[in-house]
Amino acid sequence: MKNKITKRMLLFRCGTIALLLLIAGLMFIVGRGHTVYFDNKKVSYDGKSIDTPPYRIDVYVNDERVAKLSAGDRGMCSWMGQDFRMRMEITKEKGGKKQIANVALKIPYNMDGIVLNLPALLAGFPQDGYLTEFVPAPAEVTAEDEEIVTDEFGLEGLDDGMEE
Amino acid sequence: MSNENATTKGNVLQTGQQKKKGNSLLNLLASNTVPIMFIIICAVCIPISGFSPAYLINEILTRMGRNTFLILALLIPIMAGMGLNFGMTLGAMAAEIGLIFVSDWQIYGIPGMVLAMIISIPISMLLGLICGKILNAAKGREMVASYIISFFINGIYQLIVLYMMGSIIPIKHTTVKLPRGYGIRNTVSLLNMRQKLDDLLAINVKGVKIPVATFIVIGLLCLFIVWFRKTKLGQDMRAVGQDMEVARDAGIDVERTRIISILMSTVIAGFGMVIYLQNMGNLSTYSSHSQIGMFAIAALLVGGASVDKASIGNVFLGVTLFHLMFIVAPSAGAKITGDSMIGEYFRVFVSYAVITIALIMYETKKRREKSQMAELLAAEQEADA
Amino acid sequence: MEETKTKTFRDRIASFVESFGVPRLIIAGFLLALFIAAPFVGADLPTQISNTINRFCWNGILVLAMVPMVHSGCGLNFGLPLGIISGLLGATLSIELGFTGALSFFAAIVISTPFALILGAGYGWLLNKIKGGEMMIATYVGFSSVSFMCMMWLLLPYHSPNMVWGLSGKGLRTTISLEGYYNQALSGFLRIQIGNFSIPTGALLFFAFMAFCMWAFLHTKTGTAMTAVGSNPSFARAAGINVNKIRMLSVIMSTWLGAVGILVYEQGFGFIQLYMAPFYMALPAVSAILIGGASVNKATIMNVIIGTILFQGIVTMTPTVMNNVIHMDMSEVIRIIASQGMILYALTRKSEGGKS
Amino acid sequence: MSNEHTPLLEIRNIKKDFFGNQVLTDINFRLEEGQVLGFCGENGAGKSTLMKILFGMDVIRETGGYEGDILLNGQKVTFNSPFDAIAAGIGMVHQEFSLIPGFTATENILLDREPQKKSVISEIFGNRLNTLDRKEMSVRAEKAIDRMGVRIDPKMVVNEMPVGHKQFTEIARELSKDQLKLLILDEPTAVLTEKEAEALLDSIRGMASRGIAVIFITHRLHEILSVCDNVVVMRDGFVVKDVPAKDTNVEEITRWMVGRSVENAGSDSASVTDAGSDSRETIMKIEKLWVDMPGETVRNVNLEVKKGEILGIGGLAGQGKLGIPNGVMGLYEAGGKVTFDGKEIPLNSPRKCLDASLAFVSEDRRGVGLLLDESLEWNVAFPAMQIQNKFLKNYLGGLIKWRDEKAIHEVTQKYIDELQIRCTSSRQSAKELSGGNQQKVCLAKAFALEPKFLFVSEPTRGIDVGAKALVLNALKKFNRESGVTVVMISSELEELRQVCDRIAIVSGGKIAGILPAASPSEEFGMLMVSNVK
Repeated sequence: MKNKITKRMLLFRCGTIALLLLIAGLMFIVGRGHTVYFDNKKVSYDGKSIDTPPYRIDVYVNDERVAKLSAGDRGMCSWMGQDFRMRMEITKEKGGKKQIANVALKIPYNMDGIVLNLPALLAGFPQDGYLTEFVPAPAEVTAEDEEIVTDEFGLEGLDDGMEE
Repeated sequence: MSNENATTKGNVLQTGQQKKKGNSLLNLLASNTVPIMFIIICAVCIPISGFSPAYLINEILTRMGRNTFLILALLIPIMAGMGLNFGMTLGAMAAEIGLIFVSDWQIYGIPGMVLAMIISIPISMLLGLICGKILNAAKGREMVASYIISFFINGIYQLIVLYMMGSIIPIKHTTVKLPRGYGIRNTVSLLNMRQKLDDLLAINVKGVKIPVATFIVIGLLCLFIVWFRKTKLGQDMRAVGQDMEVARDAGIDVERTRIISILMSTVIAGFGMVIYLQNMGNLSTYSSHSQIGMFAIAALLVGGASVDKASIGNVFLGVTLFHLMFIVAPSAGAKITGDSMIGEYFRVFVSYAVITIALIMYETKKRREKSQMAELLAAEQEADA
Repeated sequence: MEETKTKTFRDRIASFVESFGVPRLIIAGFLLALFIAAPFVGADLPTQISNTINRFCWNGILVLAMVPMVHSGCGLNFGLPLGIISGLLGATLSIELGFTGALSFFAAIVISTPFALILGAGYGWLLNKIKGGEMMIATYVGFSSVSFMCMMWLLLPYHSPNMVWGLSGKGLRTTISLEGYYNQALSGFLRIQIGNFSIPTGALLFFAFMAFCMWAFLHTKTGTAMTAVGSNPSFARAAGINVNKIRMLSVIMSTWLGAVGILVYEQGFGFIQLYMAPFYMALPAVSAILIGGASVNKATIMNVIIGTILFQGIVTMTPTVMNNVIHMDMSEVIRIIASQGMILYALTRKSEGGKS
Repeated sequence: MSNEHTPLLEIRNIKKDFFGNQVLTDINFRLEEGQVLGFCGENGAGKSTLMKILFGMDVIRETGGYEGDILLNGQKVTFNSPFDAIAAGIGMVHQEFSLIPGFTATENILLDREPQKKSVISEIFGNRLNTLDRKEMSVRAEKAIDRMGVRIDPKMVVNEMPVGHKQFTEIARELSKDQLKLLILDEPTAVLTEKEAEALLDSIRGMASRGIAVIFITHRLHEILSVCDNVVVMRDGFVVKDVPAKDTNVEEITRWMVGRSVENAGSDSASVTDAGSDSRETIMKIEKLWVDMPGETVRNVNLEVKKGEILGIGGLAGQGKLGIPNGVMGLYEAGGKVTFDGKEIPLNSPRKCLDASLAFVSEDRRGVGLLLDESLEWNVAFPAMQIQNKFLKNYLGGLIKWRDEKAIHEVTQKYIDELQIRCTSSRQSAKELSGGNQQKVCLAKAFALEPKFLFVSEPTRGIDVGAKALVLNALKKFNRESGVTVVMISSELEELRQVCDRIAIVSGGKIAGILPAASPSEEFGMLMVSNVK
């Protein structure tokens, strides 16, 4: 009698589960992380090309400088969510004046790594022109299999042999 | 005749109680042996180790944020009379499974933590249910049983994580997966989650970082536990913990209540593990959980808790003293003996010794209570004569 | 009572399963399947069998060490590391004192004996103080003593160059080779070799001797008293037995057998493993005896033999056979699940007779 | 009594047997609202069984139910569990405390019936997450305590309470149930001081005046007379008397309780007794013995046992008769002085007693008496082997004492034949035997020791009639033929009178008196209740 599940309670329970699922779903979207790579490199797209990238670009994300890119450099940062915002300070040539550009763009949900070609972005290329998916170099996967250590002492690297 | 006898018995009982009160200071000392021992150890080691107070405070705050939630998970089974829940490891494993997924799905930061916690809930509940059922079958041997359960489920965890993930359960990223195509790597980086909760609302006071958000979360759990004690279920658990038979006669479903207590503990431990690992910043897939139970239990006992009694105060005192010892022991050990490993081993030894002593004290106390009646009778006989 | 005679076949099977225990049957069946499958997947059966026998000899005495404490009602000896530590002290001191060859093995046994007696007596005294909570406390006594010895291995003034760290010249190494000492001291004695099939006769004989001693002990007056104490301590007390003394004796025996057991293990394995190595050594021994059919308060020599063969059989067979069948080395995981599951199963059985 | 209106409770023709052992026969009585019914009878008279039936306890159902009807307000009721009985308005205070030690009186009074407040969380996870309404709890507890009429502190924690307050807490718990119509009190005054008992009687009168019917079970007969309307006396499973309390007195009730006329008792032992046992030499002298045996506490017992006699120790349950042999034999903590055969025997050491050729057959057959998992051979031979080195073969000059399986087998077989133990073989394990045969094994175990002095505690408890006679005869024979002094402890006075020469009655943990077996039953009865507390 005491623990009988009433209809009302069932409703509340379903509600809670739904709420949890909703939060989970929300976290999927809000928390989706991307690694954003910035290229300050030559680029050509659709016949147009930029051959001389700026001398230096400083990239600020959340008011924090995440990359200092000379021509030909690549930098990176992590970003959570799909609305990517950054500020760039561009120095066209050595000793030149700094230009500031604020950029906001949508990152496709299913891309883990995104390469942004900054010169192309600044030049106003269409999205395909400056945004490509980052594919990790296959060479990274070497045949060496790491040995699984299932028997470690755990906290702060004291090891003990578990069973024999 | 009977009148006389009865009243003398009453008197004896009273004098017995008075005697108890006289020894109260001694009792207080005796029942707090472990914390006092630890205060002494720390007092000796701190000056030798040569750490600055700011450094120590910083470290302790970090570790407090990291571990407290996990330790709090132990309180509920103690309340229900099931002893120290060595099976809290199960919750930790559930959390790790959640984190592996989150890490593979590339969900970052606090949303990642929340998601990992939500994933861990059903797994923790299932494991807690299994654990509770087994412990009900092993009444009177709960602690050994829960200890072995943690090993047993660890085997199943390995089966899932090492063989089924990547082959049956889809795992995409090579940063998580072993090069051979299935199984999870030894370490899974949680860099994108690292200290995200700790840094949220963090305050810096003279170089000491206070992880405010973490403490708020811990505070909420404390409030929950305080509130929980006032609920019907909490009351039932206390009743079951003190006398199963009486509780059963009064109509409380003892078995169910015990299962629920383990289940809650497992879920809380799962959350605690997520908090713990976000602070560490990486997950040792096959070992992070293995000693969690032991360290949490040792810390709780250092705080003056016993197998059948523990409070939130014990948790905070315990986590402070235990981790203070943990920080200073290696360096103090190295300074004294010239070997850095000595201190490392020393703190491991102390953790185990504390649990051993606490268990021994609990068992001897149980036996001492039994023999008190005989003393009373002998006293009464003298009073009669 | 008459019903027993008219039991049907199915009843008999059911009661057999009941008395043998489902998990035990699964494990035995699994091992049988491994043996049957072995030739088909290209595993060399003679090698496998000799491996199993070898490992049986290494571990047999450690499992035998469980028997006295189970008999006296102290439960499964999760505190076996204490005995192992005595053995390790004996082993290292024997080398330190300059014994070599097979002699060092017997020297090690002799030296470890006083340690085992003293530690066992202390441990027994403690277990008598905390009747009813033996197993949990035994576990932690084992852990504490292992971690305490970790410090001691570093601090004790050992000098033998074969054992200490080469650089600092002090502190024992984590593994010490027994080459030149008692490596294969027993196993090599009268070894029979037929192709890939070998029998470590000496080690087998040694185990048989120890098992016989244990069997004989259980048939003496004191052994009988020990069994009675385990079966019903109140009965034993009423019959004038000093229950605490008998329990203490059983703990000392268990500890000493643990010491000898680790030495036998080392002579087969070829190395002394120090520091955290003894940590979980109790668990395989505990699960082996349980797999062999023992319960928390009943165990026979037969349980030891069957259990060790089953357990070690699985340990040796699974890696090769499983690897060949599904190309995954799941042996470790299977071993953990099987052995821990077995312990859990035993713990959840209601122990009959007197409760201690 | 008018038959016009239906009484609150009516019991009709209740019968109950435990495996063919008839314990209740044709019980009939009725109880009106606001009436107090006193129940008395010796132990084993069937009071407890009747109350268990009335309260729907599981034991009754597990042992095959009962016959007859229980009518509540004229309606036939069947209780499948105590909870049904509680729901129907019956409350019971048991002899053992059923309280949570760390809870306050209030918490215990309202255990599992706490008033609660709903919250959002309880909507999701169920009512068990309602918070407790502490205010309402104390109001209700206060009310229940008021109804009881005895002041106890509702905030006091149970394990700090004096024993009496625990009892009152239990009563208040029953009174806090709104539906309560009938309250059963099973020896509630046993643990109370005189003053507290007085208060309780007042409170019973108060309850009755508020319309609650009370069934009051006690051994203190004057209490029954002072508070009850009617007295029901039971003996051997029958209601022997049901009379208004004002029409009777303590002597009369005692006679009814013990029953049986004086003439037919002590038939064959009487002849032995009249030889005047006083003239024989004392073999055991017990002085100032106290024993801490839970539920059977012994206080300051002095007793002399004569050589070669059979001494009976009787008394009501819980009065300490079992404590005496258990204390002397060292099984429970004891103090005092015991001299046997001129030598003092140290207490708390079973071994010393056995060495002095004492033997003991425990009342706790399964717990202390037997190795249930082992063979009969082990059970019979074990003590003799350990104490007297019998059944052993010596090797290496006595260094190795080897179990002599053959000798063990022979001695076991001998006793199997002698005592007619029914078993498949001497290797059968003890737990497979029936109660009577187990008891015989226990005797064989003691006989194998060839003692000079034998304590036998409750030798016939829970065994059938045939085995009973056999066991008693075996004891008698052992006494007469081997000249062994026997002290037999039993709750059944009749049995003691059949076998014993003298009978000591224990009451309130002390020897209330020693009488020859042929003394009239009333005298025993008076002794039994003399010190009851």
